[in-house]
Amino acid sequence: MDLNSIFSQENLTIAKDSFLPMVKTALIGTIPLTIITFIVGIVLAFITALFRLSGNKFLNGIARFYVSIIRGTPLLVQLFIIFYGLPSINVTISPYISAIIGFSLSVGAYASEIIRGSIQSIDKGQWEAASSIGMTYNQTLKRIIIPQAARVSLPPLSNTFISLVKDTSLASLILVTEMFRTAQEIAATNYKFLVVYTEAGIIYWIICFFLSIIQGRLEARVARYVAK
Amino acid sequence: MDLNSIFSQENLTIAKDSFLPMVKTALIGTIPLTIITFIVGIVLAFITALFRLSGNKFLNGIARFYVSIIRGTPLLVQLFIIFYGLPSINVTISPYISAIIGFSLSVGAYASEIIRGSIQSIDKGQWEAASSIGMTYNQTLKRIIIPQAARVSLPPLSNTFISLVKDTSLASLILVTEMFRTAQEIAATNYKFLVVYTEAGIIYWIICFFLSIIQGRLEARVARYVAK
Amino acid sequence: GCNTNKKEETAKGKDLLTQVKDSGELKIGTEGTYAPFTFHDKSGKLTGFDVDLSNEVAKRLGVKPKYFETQWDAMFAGLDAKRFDIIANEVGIRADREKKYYFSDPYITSSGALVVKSDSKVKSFNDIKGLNAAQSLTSNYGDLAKKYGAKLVGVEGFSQAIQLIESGRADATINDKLSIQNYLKETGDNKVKIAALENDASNSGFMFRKDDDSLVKAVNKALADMKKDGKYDEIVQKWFGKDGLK
Amino acid sequence: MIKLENIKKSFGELEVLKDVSLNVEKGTVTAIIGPSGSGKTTFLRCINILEQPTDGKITIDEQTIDFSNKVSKKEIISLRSKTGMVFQQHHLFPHLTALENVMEGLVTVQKVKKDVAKKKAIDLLTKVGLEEKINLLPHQLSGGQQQRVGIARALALEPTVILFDEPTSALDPELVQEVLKVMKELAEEGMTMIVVTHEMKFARDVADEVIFMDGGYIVEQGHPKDVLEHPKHARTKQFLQLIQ
Amino acid sequence: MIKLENIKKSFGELEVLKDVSLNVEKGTVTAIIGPSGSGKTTFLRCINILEQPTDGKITIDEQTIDFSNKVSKKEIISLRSKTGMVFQQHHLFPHLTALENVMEGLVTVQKVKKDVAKKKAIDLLTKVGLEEKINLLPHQLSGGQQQRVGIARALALEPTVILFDEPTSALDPELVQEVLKVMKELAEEGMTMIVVTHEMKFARDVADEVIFMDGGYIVEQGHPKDVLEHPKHARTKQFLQLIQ
Ligand SMILES: Nc1ncnc2c1ncn2[C@@H]1O[C@H](COP(=O)(O)OP(=O)(O)OP(=O)(O)O)[C@@H](O)[C@H]1O
Ligand SMILES: Nc1ncnc2c1ncn2[C@@H]1O[C@H](COP(=O)(O)OP(=O)(O)OP(=O)(O)O)[C@@H](O)[C@H]1O
Ligand SMILES: [Mg+2]
Ligand SMILES: [Mg+2]
Repeated sequence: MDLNSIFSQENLTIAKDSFLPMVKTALIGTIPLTIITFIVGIVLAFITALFRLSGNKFLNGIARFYVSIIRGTPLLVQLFIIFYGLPSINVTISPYISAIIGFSLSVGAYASEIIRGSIQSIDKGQWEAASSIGMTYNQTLKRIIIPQAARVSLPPLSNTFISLVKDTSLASLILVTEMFRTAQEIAATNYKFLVVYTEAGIIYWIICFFLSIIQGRLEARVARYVAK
Repeated sequence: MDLNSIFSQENLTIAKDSFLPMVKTALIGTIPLTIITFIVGIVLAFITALFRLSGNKFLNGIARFYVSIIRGTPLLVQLFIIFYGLPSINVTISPYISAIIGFSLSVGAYASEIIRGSIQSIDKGQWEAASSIGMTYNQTLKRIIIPQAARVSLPPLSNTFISLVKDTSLASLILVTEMFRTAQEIAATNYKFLVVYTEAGIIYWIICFFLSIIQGRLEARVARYVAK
Repeated sequence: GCNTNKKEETAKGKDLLTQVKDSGELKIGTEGTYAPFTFHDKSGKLTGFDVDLSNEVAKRLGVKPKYFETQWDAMFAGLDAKRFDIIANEVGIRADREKKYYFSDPYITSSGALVVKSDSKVKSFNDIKGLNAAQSLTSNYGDLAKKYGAKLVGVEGFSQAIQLIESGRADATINDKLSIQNYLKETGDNKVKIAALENDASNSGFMFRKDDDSLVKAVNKALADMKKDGKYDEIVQKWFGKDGLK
Repeated sequence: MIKLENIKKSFGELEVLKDVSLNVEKGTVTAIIGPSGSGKTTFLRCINILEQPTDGKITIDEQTIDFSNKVSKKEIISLRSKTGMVFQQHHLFPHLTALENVMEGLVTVQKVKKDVAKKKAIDLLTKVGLEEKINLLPHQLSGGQQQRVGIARALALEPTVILFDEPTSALDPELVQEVLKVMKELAEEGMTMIVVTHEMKFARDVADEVIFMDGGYIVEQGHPKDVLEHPKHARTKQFLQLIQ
Repeated sequence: MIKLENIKKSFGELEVLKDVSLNVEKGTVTAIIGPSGSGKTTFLRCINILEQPTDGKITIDEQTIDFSNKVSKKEIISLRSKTGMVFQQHHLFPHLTALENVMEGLVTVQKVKKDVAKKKAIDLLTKVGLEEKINLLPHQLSGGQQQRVGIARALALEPTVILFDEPTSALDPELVQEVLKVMKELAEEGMTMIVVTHEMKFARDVADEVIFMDGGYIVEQGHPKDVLEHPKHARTKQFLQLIQ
């Protein structure tokens, strides 16, 4: 084989035929799963970050343990335990919910470190200024710190989001339909794994490319109040 | 089933029997692969970061494209293309080398952004002070900027390293023996995939735990010259 | 100068069989996770029916077997990319596969078996209409389940399919009779049972790239010889007992 | 009356305020001077209870907190509401406009209606000479303007006393005067102020009392003329020589 | 002789230096004063060619660069080696000790042997009064000490002229004098110096010439007495009033 054979008529036809099915499961599977998971994950991350920042040793300990477990073990194993393991203690969760739980836990752990870092990066003077005009911890967090931390954490959070798009390909392991599953199914019938997977890769890349354009826009917007 | 059955005699025996084989492939497969890949990847990341920082549009363009491709497509697809795709243009690379190339390219892309960020985070005044005593770009980079950037980039680079440990589980796809493959083999014989995968997860976690202790030590060391 | 030129020409023209013999090894792709055909024993050694069989074939070709273990999709990609010469993985001989690959003569005939929960009312293949069947992408049996009107849920492997049935998330799975029997024997699992056996048996064989058929012919010859001199029966008996393939 | 009695503050081993007592009359300006590290900032922060004193008593407007006892959050918040603080670095909220910075405490803490708060904030910003800048973000303002917004922000909550921590020392020299001018006007209106400063001219002209701190103690205090021109203690003399 | 002729510098649309010419005699001290944003820092940076002038000529020690032509890197490096720079923020290398900071240029740029460089660096640090601090890291030093290390670092390469950009304006008031003292000693030893400063006493006592810059031009220049006490231009007068 040579370069010509990669772009052979046959391969091009296969790529053409598999394009629509893959885009379809990307739209109904991958993208909604990514978005829902990300939102749930961010909420979780935020709570975890607050636990880490709180003086409370117990909450801090829980948060540390959670983050350590999630970051220290493969996502695949986590999904397996949620989907196949929990039924043995009589907790049976549907595939889609399992996927949301699994990926959210993952996003929650990774993003919590980003959020914690961004909150800590805000000058202590902001806390003191807020305190000096009588604002409470919660008020300061909500009105002063988070708006500023959001700006700091936006780029790394976007990266987490983009990684998540690709990680959702693991969802097929627990019976959720997403794009990579479709690629596998197509390849299992025409045995052109390389062609079909490469095509899937390109579609992922396009999705990520658009996401990073949105990321750029968002960053520019949030940066409005920052001195050059 | 219930909680008791999870810790049944049978499961404990399985866990005990599979422990040594898994630790063995972790030691001869996972860990060396991770270390070698990380070193090669960092070198690549460093070059890419310099390309991105150089005024040269062409080099900058190459670096951007590389990073975008690697970050936008699943690692699985990248490994497939390197190992199963390249032979069709008569480039046949051995499994181990393919793995090193694939994972290094991945580390290179992710870490290059970290390194670039850390270099840019160093106060411009450092460049100017170095320039004002006649140091060239390369001298400044080597003697002034990198020692400081290293400190900034150590925590995120450690995270990349820890992620890599788990990502190497994909290496079995291209015929490289590593720990997760061993887990799969064992599970295929005793059909206790949940027990065995969980055990693998725990071993990954232990490895990551030790790595993060080392990370902590390193960070403390590099931080020596920084004001509290 | 002339001499080397000639050598290169012949090297190019060498058929697959000669290449294998010259290199002294037969490169075999297999999953290594499909008992009892290809899997690892307690000591971690690769073994199984397909493995024993291909060992014997290699011996008769006068070369050493060399195994490359990976998962299903990578196995096909690996054959295409000439990472190995044959696949020994209980691959069913099917028309769609024959379009792209060569197969050896069949070396085993087996049939599909329907597995359901022990207390299930399903008694025959016809009963799975409208039910959820847990099937892996890679098996031949997904199509069969579809034919009987089941809805497919895709799983990674047989163990996962069983787990889904036991936790009530799937109603049935169809798989190779031999493989299921092995599972029941190994685990003593009594939460699932075989509800029905398929009438039509299907054949499996070694799979080859469609380059040239020299290796296919040689392997077929080796298989025929094994059947003649009793070695084949010996291997069958070792794995499936006296009347395992009946 | 503001009354600080035997204030002590340690950070771990480090005793920063060793024993500081001070009375400040309503409507007076107290200037605090002293070398770097002598505890001036820490002292102000203790009055604002941004740092909780290790020991001592603070009384403002009849409310007393005795830090030798356990102190409740509520007490702290109540006492703190009687003080306003202007920092060396302005610490304005960078994502809010000048107007929003001044309104923030009114709306969020005092739950004043938005339009009422807005009117008051505009008045205060006009008072510090920024009526034309109310809709700009902090980074669009010069250092002197930023500091004046900071003063307006502290004034908004109508504190009994305003604490200034070197409000001009981070400013370009030609911006210093505009801030001092606003402070002088405040003093003339009868605002009670405690000002840590290195601006000797301001201390001399505006302060009713000057305090010289060193090593966690008040070393010398009295009328500006006396302390600045005829210091009694050797350390005061030495310090005044250094900075003039 | 240092000769700056018709220096112009724009950042995009913004013309920061409009046309600045200046001669500096060997062994003299030139003080530059002026409001914030007037281009003082930019002017110094142009002399050090940290910013390349848009137009104009710079001559130091016989070497001339004409920025209306294309300028090679080599020329820039050669001219720059004749100048040393002390920054407002010290910009010491935080990972190197005081000694290593001073040695860095000698060893890396001038390829001086390590032991020779070390001897020289110790001498210079002794000269600025830091013989006991040579092995400390920058963050272990006070602001005044840091700035003195910065001066030693600039001196190490034996430049023809040293440029100071507000070397004391980031310092606590009582640390200012120790830095000015070192600068005064340098001036007395005959070092050629150009100093942007707001320390009027220093300018009056030490400088041979004072330059007042505003809006990208030199508005007034002359003997310190004349410029500081009897300024001719309204803008100079106004500025001097503001900062005193
Ligand atoms: N949060 C803290 N933890 C530990 N030490 C502290 C803390 N805050 C201040 N200090 C120490 O307390 C001492 C006094 O500091 P403080 O800031 O009150 O001095 P200052 O008189 O305001 O000095 P300056 O003129 O430099 O602002 C210093 O030695 C300082 O390092
Ligand atoms: N790199 C740059 N890019 C764009 N504008 C710049 C740059 N450097 C300086 N300027 C602008 O040039 C003008 C003069 O700045 P410069 O720093 O030279 O003033 P200065 O007289 O040193 O002021 P200060 O007393 O505040 O240090 C300012 O308006 C500044 O914003
Ligand atoms: Mg202070
Ligand atoms: Mg300047």
